[in-house]
Amino acid sequence: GTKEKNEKLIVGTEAGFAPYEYMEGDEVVGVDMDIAKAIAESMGKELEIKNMDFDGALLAVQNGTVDFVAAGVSVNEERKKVMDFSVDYVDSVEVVVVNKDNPAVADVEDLDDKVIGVQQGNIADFWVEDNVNAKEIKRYTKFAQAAEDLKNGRIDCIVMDQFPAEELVAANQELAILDGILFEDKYAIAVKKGNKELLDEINSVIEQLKEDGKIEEFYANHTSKN
Amino acid sequence: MDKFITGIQNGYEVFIKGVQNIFEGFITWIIRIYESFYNALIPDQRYMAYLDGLKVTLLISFMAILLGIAIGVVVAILKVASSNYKIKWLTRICNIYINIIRGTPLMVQLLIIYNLIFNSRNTNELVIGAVCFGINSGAYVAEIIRAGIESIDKGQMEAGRSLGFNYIKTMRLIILPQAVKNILPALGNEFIVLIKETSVAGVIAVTDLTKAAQYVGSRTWDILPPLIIAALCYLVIVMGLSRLLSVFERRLSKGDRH
Amino acid sequence: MDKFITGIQNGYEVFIKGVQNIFEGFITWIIRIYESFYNALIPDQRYMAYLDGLKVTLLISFMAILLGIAIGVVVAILKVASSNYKIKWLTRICNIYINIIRGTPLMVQLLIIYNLIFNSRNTNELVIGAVCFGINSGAYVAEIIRAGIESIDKGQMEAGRSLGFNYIKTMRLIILPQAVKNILPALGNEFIVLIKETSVAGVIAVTDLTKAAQYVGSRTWDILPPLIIAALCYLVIVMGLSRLLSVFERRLSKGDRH
Amino acid sequence: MIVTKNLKKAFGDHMVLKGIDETIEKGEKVVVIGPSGSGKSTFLRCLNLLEVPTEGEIWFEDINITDSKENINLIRRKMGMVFQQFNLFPHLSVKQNITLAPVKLGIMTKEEADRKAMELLKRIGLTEKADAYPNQLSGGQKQRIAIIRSLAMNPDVMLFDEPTSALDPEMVGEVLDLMVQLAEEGMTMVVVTHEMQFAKKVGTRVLFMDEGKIVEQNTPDQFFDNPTHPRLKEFLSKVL
Amino acid sequence: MIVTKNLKKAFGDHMVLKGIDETIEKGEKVVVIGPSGSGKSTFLRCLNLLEVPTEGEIWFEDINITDSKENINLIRRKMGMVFQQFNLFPHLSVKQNITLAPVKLGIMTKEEADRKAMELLKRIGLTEKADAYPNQLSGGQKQRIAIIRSLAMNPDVMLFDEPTSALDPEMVGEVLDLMVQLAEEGMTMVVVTHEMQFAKKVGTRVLFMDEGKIVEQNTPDQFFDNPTHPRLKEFLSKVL
Ligand SMILES: Nc1ncnc2c1ncn2[C@@H]1O[C@H](COP(=O)(O)OP(=O)(O)OP(=O)(O)O)[C@@H](O)[C@H]1O
Ligand SMILES: Nc1ncnc2c1ncn2[C@@H]1O[C@H](COP(=O)(O)OP(=O)(O)OP(=O)(O)O)[C@@H](O)[C@H]1O
Ligand SMILES: [Mg+2]
Ligand SMILES: [Mg+2]
Repeated sequence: GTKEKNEKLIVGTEAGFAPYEYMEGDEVVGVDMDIAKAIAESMGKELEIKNMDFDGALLAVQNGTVDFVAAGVSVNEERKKVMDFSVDYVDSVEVVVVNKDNPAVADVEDLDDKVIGVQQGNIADFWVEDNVNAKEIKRYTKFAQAAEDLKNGRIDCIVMDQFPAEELVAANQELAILDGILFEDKYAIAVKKGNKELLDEINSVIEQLKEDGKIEEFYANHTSKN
Repeated sequence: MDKFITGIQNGYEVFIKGVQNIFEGFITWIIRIYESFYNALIPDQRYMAYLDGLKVTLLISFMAILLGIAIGVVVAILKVASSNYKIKWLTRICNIYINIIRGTPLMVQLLIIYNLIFNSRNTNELVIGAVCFGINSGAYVAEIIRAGIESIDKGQMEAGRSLGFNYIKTMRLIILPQAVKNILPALGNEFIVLIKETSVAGVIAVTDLTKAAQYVGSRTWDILPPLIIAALCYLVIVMGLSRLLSVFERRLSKGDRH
Repeated sequence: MDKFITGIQNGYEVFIKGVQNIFEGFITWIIRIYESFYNALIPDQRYMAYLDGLKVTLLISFMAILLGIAIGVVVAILKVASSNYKIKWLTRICNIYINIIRGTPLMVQLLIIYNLIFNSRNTNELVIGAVCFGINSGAYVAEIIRAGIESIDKGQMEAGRSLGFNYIKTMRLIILPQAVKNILPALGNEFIVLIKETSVAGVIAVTDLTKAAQYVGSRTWDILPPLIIAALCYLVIVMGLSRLLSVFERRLSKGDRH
Repeated sequence: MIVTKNLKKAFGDHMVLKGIDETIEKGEKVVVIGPSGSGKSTFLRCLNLLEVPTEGEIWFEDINITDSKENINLIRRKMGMVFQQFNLFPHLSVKQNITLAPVKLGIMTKEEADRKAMELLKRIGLTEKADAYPNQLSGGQKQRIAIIRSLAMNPDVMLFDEPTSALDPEMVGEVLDLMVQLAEEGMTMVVVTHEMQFAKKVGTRVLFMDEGKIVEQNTPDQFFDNPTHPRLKEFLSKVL
Repeated sequence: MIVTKNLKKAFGDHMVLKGIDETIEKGEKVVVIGPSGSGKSTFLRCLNLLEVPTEGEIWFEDINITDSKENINLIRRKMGMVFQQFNLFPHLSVKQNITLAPVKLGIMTKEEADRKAMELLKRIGLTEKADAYPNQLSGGQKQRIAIIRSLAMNPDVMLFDEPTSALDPEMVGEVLDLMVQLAEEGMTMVVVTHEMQFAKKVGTRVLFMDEGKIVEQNTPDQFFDNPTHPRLKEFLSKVL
């Protein structure tokens, strides 16, 4: 793109995914946002954050409404067809959150025939759909609503990333994370297909951040708070 | 002269090429659109998602209007009676319910009611939706009924009373049978409104038509075609029902003439 | 006798304990509620989230009603004029717009308009919301204006024409000045409706009051208090505006009497 | 038969009846005239408590009907009322309009009421309209049906509030004719009307109301030929 | 002055005027009577094209006004119309009601129109109401204002559609008085009315309409004393 001569760099995200992205007052903050800020800084542009539904953000990057998405986006083949991904900046681990006193799921292998909560369009949504014989998959736009439903027994479990899950159980004594890992994947930043210029920029920033150990620092900043 | 002819020939060729390009562009565009819609409908039996969503939308709307009518009738009767017999606190309670429902967004009500009431895994999502929307609709139905009663000329009440009927009998024998002719079409309309409003049911994890379309979009990475398909479904249903309703209304008012 | 007294004493103690328990339970409950609301409002300056959301809600509603009025006036004029001068295709276009908007859910319209129109990255979220809701509101405003004009007794048009005014002058000098008195309050009402409807703006990356409340809930993992706070904000604004509107309406109709 | 004592009625601050003392004897045909807004309708509607008086008493057949212990619904059965706008029940056929009250109030069986209705319809020559609905009738027909609907309850007194004002001129006659018949049969009647001919012909007494008071009353002859109150003189000069 | 040739008007399938050939000369005062629904209003409203005839021609001052090339707005200025429901403009004061058309149609300056309005108001004794608004007026006052509103345009003919039917009986007189004055000044008038006294007093010709046709017409004396058509006889027997 030669036409891109914008002062602003726009990142799309879904601010219900602490510690990666969450609201503090009227501001969206989090690990992903720190990375996004570093990218904008190195490009000498002003960062603008658009807080939207997760699946909406992935669509927005495809039609150019946002420049890139930093929202704990997992890399998978299906997505690669329609958008380009940066190098991954974190290995994520998907876990199962259940009601502590009254776990409807005993083991991570035991998801068949359960009512499973996921975030719509999230990697867990796809994974559960493809790998589990669920009784029902409940697709939420916000994890908070899913957590509320889990507490109230309307669903049996939530499949989600480990870090947000830890935040979740820290805030809700009624909930617990099951031992064991459901599956692993990697988070990367998504850009519009073919936007090589931006992708290179992002890759170099991420590599630099990794090298400097900044990403761990970001984590520490956002997880120690609760 | 030759030059002139070549000029014309060239011009002609350029023209034809232009037409061809436009035509080809148009064809490609049509094919792309076709593919988009094909993808949004056929693979993985996606059309089933719309059909299921539509079923949920219609069922929720239908059960919600029934619940709304139940609540609305009770509230309207309480309100009319309590204002007639001057029971202030009862009038006030009815008004509080109506004002809260009409003073806050449906979406917010939905989230509050949902999180306040439902605590069991086994509650059917249809029931959840129906209860949330029914509580909302009740306030509107109550106002519809009140308006229907008030639309009856007050000479009717006076004629009834002057013949020696008491208030309740006049209501039952004279006012309500006439009011029903205004109320029924308005209820039909409320049903249509509900069909449209249930499109926000997605926030409480109910997979209605809108949510189904969004889901298909998040699968095909092409959000517009499923949304347009959903919009068409709504349009057909809403306009079809509206037409039915106006036929029904004409019947009713013809009934006056027998 | 002693036994009896002990019995009474025991009973008394049990009673006091029960009262204490209930009282303590009540206190704990109050404290928990207080904490919930405190958490939903104070830490991290969360109240700012509501205020900003409210600002967005009000601004979008306001800009949308302005755009809606612009569209509505044009559509209403085109419709009235084209039906008067028998330009069928123009009437039909106006009707298609109105029917599509009124026949499909706002939420679906919102998603379609957003994805269809806004492909540029630099549009402000307020503009996006205003345009989406404005396009929706235009159809309703057009109907409000049409109804306002039709509510004027047709004797007024006849009186104007019989004095020698042409159609347009009669409209301008006689019908519209009277219609405005019906239209203005209805527009005020449409504004109130818009405030409530913008609560679904969250789906298109606009952080309005409802969305702000949802994200506070995402942070505190306690969904209800922020929603109730948001509901109260809406309630206060909607009921306040309604009251203002009815005062304004009374003024207008008093104006008739001078 | 009807006695009002210091009857007053106010709508909010607006005093519409300013103290009316009047006695109407059995068999009288009292005609009430007066300018628009003078309170004629309000006076009539107070008589059967369609408007509740602000002050004063109304006695009907030696019962104080303004006494809240009295069941007004029972008393109203004895007082027929005819309205300017007819107020037929549009959802019921003519016959049902007539029989509704007698049957539902348990005064007659369905058969008795039907027989009575057909009798009354025959009397006004509208038997063939028994199964018609009100909006298939002309104004004059509607008003005559409204009158016999009241008659079906065998009332002791009939109250008429401008029964011919909403009618086309051609239809006025047929309604007045029916009212004259009723008068001749001895029905006690209180009639608010602008039909001076009717007042002269059947009235036993004419009352002139102005600004909430009855300012003059007399036999029709005296009333129309020797009006004394200036307001009445002015009124008659305009209307006759 | 006005000539109708085979004038027909249908609303959908319903034939309301079934061919009317009539000539109204300058200075005539034509009174139209007839039962409700006979088409009187429709006939009157066709004369200034408020209803567009289905068939036939209307000539006004030697212009075929049914010819679509003619500018009906110019022609209507010469034809005043008075409605049963007055149709004053409620958002304008009395004076503004009267001056609106002359000023906005560029016939008079604001000052001329104001002077003319005050003159006309003086004539009907309502100068003090110049700045009042219509809903501060009684029915009779409204209708008289409506009449002078038309007069302010200096029309050649005045059309009246039951101008006193919506009035309280007390107010009928003042409106009829004004109409009589107009007649005496030589205004050409077409009046639909139920006021037989007025027809007798000022009419130069009375038309009787029934079912969309003019079935009888005559001078008032002949018309009322020697009616020939049976429908007219029946009508008069009921109304007089
Ligand atoms: N329900 C009401 N509320 C307030 N004011 C009323 C009500 N009914 C009547 N009035 C007022 O009381 C006054 C007398 O009204 P009423 O109808 O008795 O007059 P009327 O003599 O019957 O006049 P008309 O000949 O026009 O029928 C009027 O000024 C009227 O506006
Ligand atoms: N705009 C209209 N559309 C359809 N039918 C109409 C319309 N105007 C009048 N009519 C019908 O035409 C017939 C004649 O109406 P018109 O008003 O001319 O009668 P009229 O003689 O003036 O009666 P009235 O004395 O009641 O005013 C009636 O049957 C009426 O229903
Ligand atoms: Mg009255
Ligand atoms: Mg007429």
